[in-house]
Amino acid sequence: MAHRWGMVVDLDKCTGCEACVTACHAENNIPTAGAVEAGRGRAMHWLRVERYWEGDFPDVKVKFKPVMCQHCDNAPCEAVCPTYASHQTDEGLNAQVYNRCIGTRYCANACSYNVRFFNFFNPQWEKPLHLQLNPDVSVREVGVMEKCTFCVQRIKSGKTAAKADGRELQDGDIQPACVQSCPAGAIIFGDLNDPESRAARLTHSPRGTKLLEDEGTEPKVTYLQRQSWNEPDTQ
Amino acid sequence: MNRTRNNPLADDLVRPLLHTSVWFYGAVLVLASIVACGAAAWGYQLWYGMGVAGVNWPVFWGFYETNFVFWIGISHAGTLISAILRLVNARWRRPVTRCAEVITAFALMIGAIFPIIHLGKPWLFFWVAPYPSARELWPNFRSPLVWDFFAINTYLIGSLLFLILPMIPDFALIRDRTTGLRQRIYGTLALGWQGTTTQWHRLEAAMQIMAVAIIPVAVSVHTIVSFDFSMAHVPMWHSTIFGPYFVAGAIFSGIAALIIAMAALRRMLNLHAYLHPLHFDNLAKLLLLMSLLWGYFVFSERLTVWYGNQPSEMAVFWATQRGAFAPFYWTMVFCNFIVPVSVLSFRRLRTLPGIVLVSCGVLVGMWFERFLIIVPGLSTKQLPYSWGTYTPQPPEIVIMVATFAAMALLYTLFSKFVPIISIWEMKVGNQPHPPLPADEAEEQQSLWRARP
Amino acid sequence: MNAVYALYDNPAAVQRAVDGLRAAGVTDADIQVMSSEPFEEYEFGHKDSASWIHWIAGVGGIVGLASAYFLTTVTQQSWPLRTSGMPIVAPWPNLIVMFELTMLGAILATVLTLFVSAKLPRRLPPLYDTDVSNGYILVGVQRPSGQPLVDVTAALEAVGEGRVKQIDR
Amino acid sequence: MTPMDRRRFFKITAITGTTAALASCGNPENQIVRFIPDDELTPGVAVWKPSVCPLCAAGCGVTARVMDGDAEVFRNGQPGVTRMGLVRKLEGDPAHPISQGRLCARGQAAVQVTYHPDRLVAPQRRSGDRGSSQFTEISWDEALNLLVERLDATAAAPAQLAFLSRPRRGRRHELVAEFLRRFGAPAPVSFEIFDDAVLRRANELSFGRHQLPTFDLTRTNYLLNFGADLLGTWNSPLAHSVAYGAMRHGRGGSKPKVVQVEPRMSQTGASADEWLAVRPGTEGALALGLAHVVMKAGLRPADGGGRAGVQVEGWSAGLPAFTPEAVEKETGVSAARIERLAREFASYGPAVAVIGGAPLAQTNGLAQALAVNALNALVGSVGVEGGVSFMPQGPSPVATVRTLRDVLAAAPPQVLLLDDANPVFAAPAAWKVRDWLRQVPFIASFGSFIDETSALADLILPDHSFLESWVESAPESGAATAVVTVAGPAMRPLYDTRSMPDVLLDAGRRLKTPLAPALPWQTFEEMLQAPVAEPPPGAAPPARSADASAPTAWQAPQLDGSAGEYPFQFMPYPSQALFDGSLAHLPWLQELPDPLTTAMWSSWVELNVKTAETLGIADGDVVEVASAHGSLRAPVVISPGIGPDAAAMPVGQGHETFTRYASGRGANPLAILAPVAEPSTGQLAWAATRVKITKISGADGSLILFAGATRERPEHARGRG
Repeated sequence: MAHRWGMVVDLDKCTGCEACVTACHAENNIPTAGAVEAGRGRAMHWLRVERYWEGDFPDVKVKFKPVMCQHCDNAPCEAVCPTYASHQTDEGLNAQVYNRCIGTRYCANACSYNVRFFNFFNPQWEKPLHLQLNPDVSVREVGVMEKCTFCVQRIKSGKTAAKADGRELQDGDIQPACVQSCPAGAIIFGDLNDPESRAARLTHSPRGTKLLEDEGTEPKVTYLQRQSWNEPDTQ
Repeated sequence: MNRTRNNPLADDLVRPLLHTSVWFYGAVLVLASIVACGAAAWGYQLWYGMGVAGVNWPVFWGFYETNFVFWIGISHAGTLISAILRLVNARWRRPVTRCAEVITAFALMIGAIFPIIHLGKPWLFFWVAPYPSARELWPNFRSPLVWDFFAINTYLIGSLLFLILPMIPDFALIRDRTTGLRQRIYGTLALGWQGTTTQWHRLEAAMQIMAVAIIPVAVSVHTIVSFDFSMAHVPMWHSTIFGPYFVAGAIFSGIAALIIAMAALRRMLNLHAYLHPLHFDNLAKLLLLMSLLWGYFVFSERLTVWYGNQPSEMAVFWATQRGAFAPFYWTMVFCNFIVPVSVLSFRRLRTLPGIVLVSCGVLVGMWFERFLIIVPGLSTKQLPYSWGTYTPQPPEIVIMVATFAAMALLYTLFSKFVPIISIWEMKVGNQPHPPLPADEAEEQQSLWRARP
Repeated sequence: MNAVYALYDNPAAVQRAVDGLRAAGVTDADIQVMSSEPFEEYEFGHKDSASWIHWIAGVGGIVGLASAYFLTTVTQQSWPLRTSGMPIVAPWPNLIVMFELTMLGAILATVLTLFVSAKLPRRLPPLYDTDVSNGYILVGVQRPSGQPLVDVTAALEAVGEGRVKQIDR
Repeated sequence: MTPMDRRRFFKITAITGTTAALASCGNPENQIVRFIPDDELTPGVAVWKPSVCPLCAAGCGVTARVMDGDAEVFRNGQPGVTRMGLVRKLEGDPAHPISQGRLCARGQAAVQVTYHPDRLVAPQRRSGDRGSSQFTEISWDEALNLLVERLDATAAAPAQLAFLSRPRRGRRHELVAEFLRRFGAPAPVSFEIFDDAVLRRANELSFGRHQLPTFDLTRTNYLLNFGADLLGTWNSPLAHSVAYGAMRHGRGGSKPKVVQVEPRMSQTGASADEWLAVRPGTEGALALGLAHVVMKAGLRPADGGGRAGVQVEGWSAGLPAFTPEAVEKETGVSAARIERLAREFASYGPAVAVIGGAPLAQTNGLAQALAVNALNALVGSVGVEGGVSFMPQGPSPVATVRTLRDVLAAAPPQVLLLDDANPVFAAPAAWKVRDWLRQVPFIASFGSFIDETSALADLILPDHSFLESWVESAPESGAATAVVTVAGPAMRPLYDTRSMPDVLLDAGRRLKTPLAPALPWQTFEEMLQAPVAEPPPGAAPPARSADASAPTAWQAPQLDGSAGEYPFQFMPYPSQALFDGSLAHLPWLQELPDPLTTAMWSSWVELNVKTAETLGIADGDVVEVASAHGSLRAPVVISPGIGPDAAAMPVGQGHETFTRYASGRGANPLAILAPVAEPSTGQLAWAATRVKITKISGADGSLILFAGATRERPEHARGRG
């Protein structure tokens, strides 16, 4: 059976530390926009930790929510692309083919989650910062959209490694950079078609919700809601 | 006598082609330099990247798309109106049709440039076209942008033919009345037109079929432009009303543009004898109708959003109603509804300057309408964390101004080289009616009487 | 001597000339009327009005529709890529492309028929007079089949108005 | 041959000139030497090499992903290109007990230290005025000669040599201390703004351990945290976060609770189940209030209190002065809440109380820490599962150090060696560090970058980056077992740099009068490979008697500045991305959105919603923050997570000179701090300054938020207006 990659984010564990954000930058060669361009809304974070305040001082709460590409089954970004740069792979990934992209930015508008980013300029790494680039991931040129890939390069190499060892792919063999770096282990990645995988089991957790579920986009990222603390029964 | 009847008309209408004033050169020079600035601005953007424009995360579309919709809307001035008038055989249409169709052709060309300008990689725009390529990949027919490609091209081809075909007899007329190089050029353009009865019949039949075909195409073009927005899950974009709303808006702005163009031509080319106040009055009534229709659509759109009370949509609603975009919103309502309705409803106010002034306001208002459809929705999408703003940058503004100059330039050049009023259609309009047989005359009279 | 024509500045005279030519035995196909404007109100203006152009436009539309249908289905199936959970051949969006190409087919067929049947573009034939553009209406006969040119000239001169000219080439 | 006239001559020279210019602007490989590859690597295949993150004291073990690549290098005074193994990414080492395969945002960005475009590639000698940042590249021989010359000159008065660095443990610092000892110089000087000396001192008094505590968060059921940004920047944040994740699993159906007590919501506070705003500096009073309730309700275990409890006067009497009502007055926390929290804390054990960060940076910091320690002792949470414990320490004890504050009071030394410390930036301007340094005749820095302090140096001897050299760490907390990590270089050095320990060893050998006795190692590597003795297994801490100088009673905090003139308590805090400012040069961290404000590349002042309303300040407006010791300007972020009489500001920006990414960006809150200290340790009380706030102008664009122009506009989302 084909894989169907999905992710679960346990908001009870997420501390908002942003280790995942830097991990994503390091793994995927995401350019740094610089202060001026960041101020103009050109900073790129394929993965961001959204923060929402609730209540007023002093009874105030914060909710963190890491938002990356939700790899929707019914991804609104895909159909609107005139050149098929954005499409669904057989393994359920919402793929972005950089060299097919002509930069209409329509997909970014259609995306309800605003997780797509555009290369407004040719990305630059001031030498020798370019030496940190990950050779497994292409650098995107000016005028194309980019976004979270679920670290497709890691999925590929995970499958290749399993094949080379002559074994079945195990749950946990493949970890996108954010999953791997998350100190609290709040992000879980796995094959939703494998009922035994942690991700598949947690997807059906009663705490599980999808982001903007009513949009009908059928995301493959599940958020496990934070639980409030209740005084335990002490008998 | 025919000769004495029609030659002054032909003389009047051909004269601008033969005599050039200093003003013409001045205007062309000024307009061309503005257009050159626009081209330079685009070159600058091509060199450095889309980042020199103001678009950002999350407002990925801004002035370019606004202008795209605006110009495609303007294009509905011509061919659509002229086709409708042709089909209902409105007699007053004759001096109007060509100036209207020219607007369509040029506005479409200008409008169609914007989707290319706005691309991240404009040099690859042709990937939207279906052609067998080495990549073995065809365009995605599910994308509204591909629908745009087909719709705009169909409309452009149709409109150009609709404009050019009736020009052939006029070219023949100019060919016969000029000498030298002009004669050769217009002779070539006339394609050997003699004016035989067969040619006239074929031409009229073709124009009839094309008028029938071009109306649904025109409606579809702006509907599809509206689909660019309504297909996306952006708050206040994802709406079923957008198709007719956009078409109505397009015709609305189109008529306003036509009125302005006609008034300008009337003054510059001394066409007072051909473009009567009656023409303006009729168009003004149409404009009033469209203003009311536009108001109806805006009301329906706003009411359903307000009633639905979806948080993301309400964010856009309030941003336009009383937030950062409110000044533009209320300017739009003022220009598109309050002024046209209060001025055009009264015959005494429906003077030529009044009509032209209202039309200018409508153009401004309709430009804001497009801006207010595109930008606020994108700046306040579903997740409040990703809300943002948009400020246009110099290249976008320069390119926008340049397209207005380009329109004026193309119009000036066109009216310099082609009679802006169709001479042969005017002649037809001036034909004396031969006396009807007695029974037919009686029938006609009774038809008139039967009308309430 | 190949052709003969007359220039009239009055459509009523043209009608008489055409009637005269018919009476002289010239077939309708050989009579040529040229003007700088169409005359719908006179009988001669209705000459040659029958045409297949509407049908051809319809056929053009059907061809456009069919090519759009094949373009969309064949290309979508040739490299099937899934987008937005839509079927590979997505009927609703395809209808839009089909509609546009139907219309384009009809328009192009119409224009093509116009050019072919009106024999455009071509070099200006010898049977023409630039006075047509000055409002005169030309009635002429070129290489009449079966009728001597003299009879034709006589028929044209019988109208009483107008100038009769001959072309030798 | 035609005679060459003037005109012709110029033409020819012009042409040759052009040709020369063209030839030299082609491929750089044409002009610079291509070195022979010096690593055995399979192209495209990654090798993982262990290393240690040097960015904070947590000492996380990392693995570096090394792949081949072409690098422009600078070796032996010559630029060139070579194919070599390059570190592409840092990840947590799964085998390391502290990082456990994870790595925080800062640790992952550490790779940019090596590849920073402004890194010094060779030794530098100052060529301009002091502080002008004008340096000339020199060779290592020249540089070492200069250093040795100076050291020789000081040999007669060895006390005139000083070494300033961060307070880090491990063999590197052991080597420095040994060098100084054998040279005859006094102990190294240490400076770190966010050092936890107060807590170490408190722990020494309470538990006999001069050390930071380790918390068994994985097994704790109730975490009561007084101001420590456990998950963000304090102590061993990565280890805490890993444990926090495990804790949040919920064991046996019950979900552990996290309560955070702090005046400004930190990232940890944001993750807590309950967040309590408390008046700054009264956290200890709250702890004592909780203890009062616990004791009064008889929830105290039989042996509760003990040694730590005795530190607080009136302990045995049940702390009669700390009734919930009295504490409510002091702290602003309601009496009912105090009662509830105390019951929860005592009932749902294992429970642990933590103190760290701002509560310690008060004049009463030690008293606050002692109170919290006592609370832990009271409920029996010391040295038990789910409680507080102390990591067994390796054989290398903390070298005796002098604090910068003490040294500043004395006359400046003749020679100052500077390693990894930037007091010109990180100390309050009132300390006048810059003036003091200007009086030092010779300063040599081992830094890789020109920062505010090394801009004053006469000689810079750039160290390798941590990935290029032998590294080790011996953290004092973060795991239940002792952890000593040693790792070899993950890649060869890119530039003409030398490891600081090796330079010291080399300089020691070159001295006219050799060190007596000489250091026993040729290189740092040799030192590290020398056998390390096993730490004593589970050694009980030496029971020391209570120090007579310790405070035995609760004290109210002393703030600098009158409440009338300076109405706001100023709370600088280590920024999530830039820490204490030493990471401001890393572009990834500059562009990392702050978790609570989403700000990037900026400084900002956090103000309470109501306060901002009263002062007529909107988000992004620029204000002047003035203390009695200076003022700064920064944009405002309005936050519901801060008390109305406080103003908070992240530390990190405001560098004058610190590479292209940090220079001239934002404002430095440390500069305006009052020079008040916690009396028993001399540690700067960085949370004890009062300020006033004046609006200067509207938004000037200096506040860059990732969340776009997001002001969450609740009125828009909530209803029909």
